[in-house]
Amino acid sequence: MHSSMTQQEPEQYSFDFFGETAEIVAESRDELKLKIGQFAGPLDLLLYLIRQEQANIFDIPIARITDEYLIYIRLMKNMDIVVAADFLVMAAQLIEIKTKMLLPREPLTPGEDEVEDPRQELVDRLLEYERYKSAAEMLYERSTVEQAVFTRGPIESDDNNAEVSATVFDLITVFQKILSRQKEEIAMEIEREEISLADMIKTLRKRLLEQTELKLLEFFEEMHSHRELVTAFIAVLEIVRTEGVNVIQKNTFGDIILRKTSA
Amino acid sequence: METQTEEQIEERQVRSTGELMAMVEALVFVADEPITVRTLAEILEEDREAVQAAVEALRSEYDDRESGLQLREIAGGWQLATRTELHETVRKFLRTKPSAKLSLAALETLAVIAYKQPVTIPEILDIRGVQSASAIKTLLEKRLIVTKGHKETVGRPMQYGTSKEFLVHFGLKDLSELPSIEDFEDLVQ
Amino acid sequence: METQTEEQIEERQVRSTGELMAMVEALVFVADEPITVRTLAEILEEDREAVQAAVEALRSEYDDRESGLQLREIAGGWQLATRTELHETVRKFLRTKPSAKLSLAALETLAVIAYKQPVTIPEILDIRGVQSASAIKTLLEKRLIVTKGHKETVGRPMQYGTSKEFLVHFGLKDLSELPSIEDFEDLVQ
Repeated sequence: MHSSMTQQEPEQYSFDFFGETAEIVAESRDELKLKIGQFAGPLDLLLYLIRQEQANIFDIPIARITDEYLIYIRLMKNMDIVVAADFLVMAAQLIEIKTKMLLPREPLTPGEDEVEDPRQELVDRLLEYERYKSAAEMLYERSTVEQAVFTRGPIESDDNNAEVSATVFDLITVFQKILSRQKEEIAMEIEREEISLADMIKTLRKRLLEQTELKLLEFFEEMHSHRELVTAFIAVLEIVRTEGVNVIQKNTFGDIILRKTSA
Repeated sequence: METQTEEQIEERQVRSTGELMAMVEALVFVADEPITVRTLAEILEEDREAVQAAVEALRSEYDDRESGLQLREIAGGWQLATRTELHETVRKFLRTKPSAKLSLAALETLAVIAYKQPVTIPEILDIRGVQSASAIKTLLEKRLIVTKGHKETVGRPMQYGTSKEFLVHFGLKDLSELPSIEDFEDLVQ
Repeated sequence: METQTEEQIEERQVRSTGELMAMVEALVFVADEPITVRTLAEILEEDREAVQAAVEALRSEYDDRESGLQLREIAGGWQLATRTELHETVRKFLRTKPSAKLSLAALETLAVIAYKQPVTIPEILDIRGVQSASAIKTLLEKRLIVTKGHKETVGRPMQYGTSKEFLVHFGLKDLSELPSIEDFEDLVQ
């Protein structure tokens, strides 16, 4: 069956798929796009092509299937569909198998095991893949059945708050968001003018005039960065040392309060 | 009513009281608030009288078989609820139910502690950009984090790390099972 | 009933199967996810066997009276849910459409993970022949899969497995309920 292509040179492993015109005809570009887009991967596409050819999976007409596969990929490119690298990897493998098939086989010496068919590995992969494809269909059917079953509506005892029940994946995604937020803030920080100690003392003095009693923790919580926090802390020390301000703690673990002395 | 086609009438008449009761039961069950006979009648395309009869029959059925649930009329509608006598058992369950839920602030704080441990409160502030005091308290209460001694630096701040409960809660054998950022690099943009 | 003033043990012995069934029914109803026989036994301070028997009896009762609800075993626990046949009526009331389906790529990836777990991304690539990163991300977000620690091999890739949500979503008691992957052999040509 390989007689028609004995004259060919071994294929180069280059991916110049743009040279020929497309042979697959579709009603419209959109329809074609739809048809092509629906393949879950190169193995899915191969299975489709083999079925189209009504070929035996254990005896794949590799030259014909390879040609059709390449045409498909070229079409995908023409349709501006991003061709995943995996499709190109498979193209290279197909060409390699096709090339091996063209090489004359060494005659078998008696007792020697049969030389492995270059297609064998691909066939094994296709068979395995097809099993998982069937398993995926089974899951699809199960989920459809399951969608016909409903659980009870919320009742009083349910927590109807915005809390989340977390998984490890939530931990990592949340952490990543924090890190990128931090990066943005650092960038903003550079632009923002640093608050000087003098300004900080001025702010603190103004606050004490307004409130007479100021919870230290609340004041510190207003700070945007570690640096600001340090400046705020020094400002507090400074104002306590130089001005009529007392530091009060009403009980052992209570809030620390700044209060202007009435004197 | 006279304008209805024969088929419609026939289709409706096919439903037995039992079938109607089953439908009412399912609807009352999925509703998120007491459901009125009127609404039930509209959905089921049945007379209100027929629906009312089915509801009453269903209520008697729940009562007669001494079910743990009761169908009760409340705020003009019908609702399924646990039977009053069982409140102790129910309350006991709700109390012991492990609360796996965390607020976003607590989750963020936990993420920072998990990935940066041992870590101090000022360091967490640096990373999150907001105070985490109440989140830390929650996490300590839920025993998801523990103190890890003082950091030998100015002020000797307390350090925090994740607990054994943390591993159990997130189904991890040990901390090395915690995925790294690199693990999800290709997944999370 | 006269013995109720005595010790707790005696109080327990007083419970009839009917009473136990009522308690189980109330707890299954209140729980917001499938509740295990073990949890039920702990709350009720009863033998697991007794609780198991009560659960089975309750299930039969729901079936026998052709209730609109069913007591079903799912993800290792028990849950009350509407009967499949009533889905049209329920959906009409809830005004819901069948929820967004998983993409073909996500379903394939999920199938590989379900049968090969714990499995790494390169191993999934081997079988599917195509990158599965975005499918993995979707499945993680939908909580159908979870990370299962690193594989002790070059590069320590992350391993994935199915979650409890997976069992619930596909209506499975446990993973052993999945047909064996070899059974799909017949479908291949």
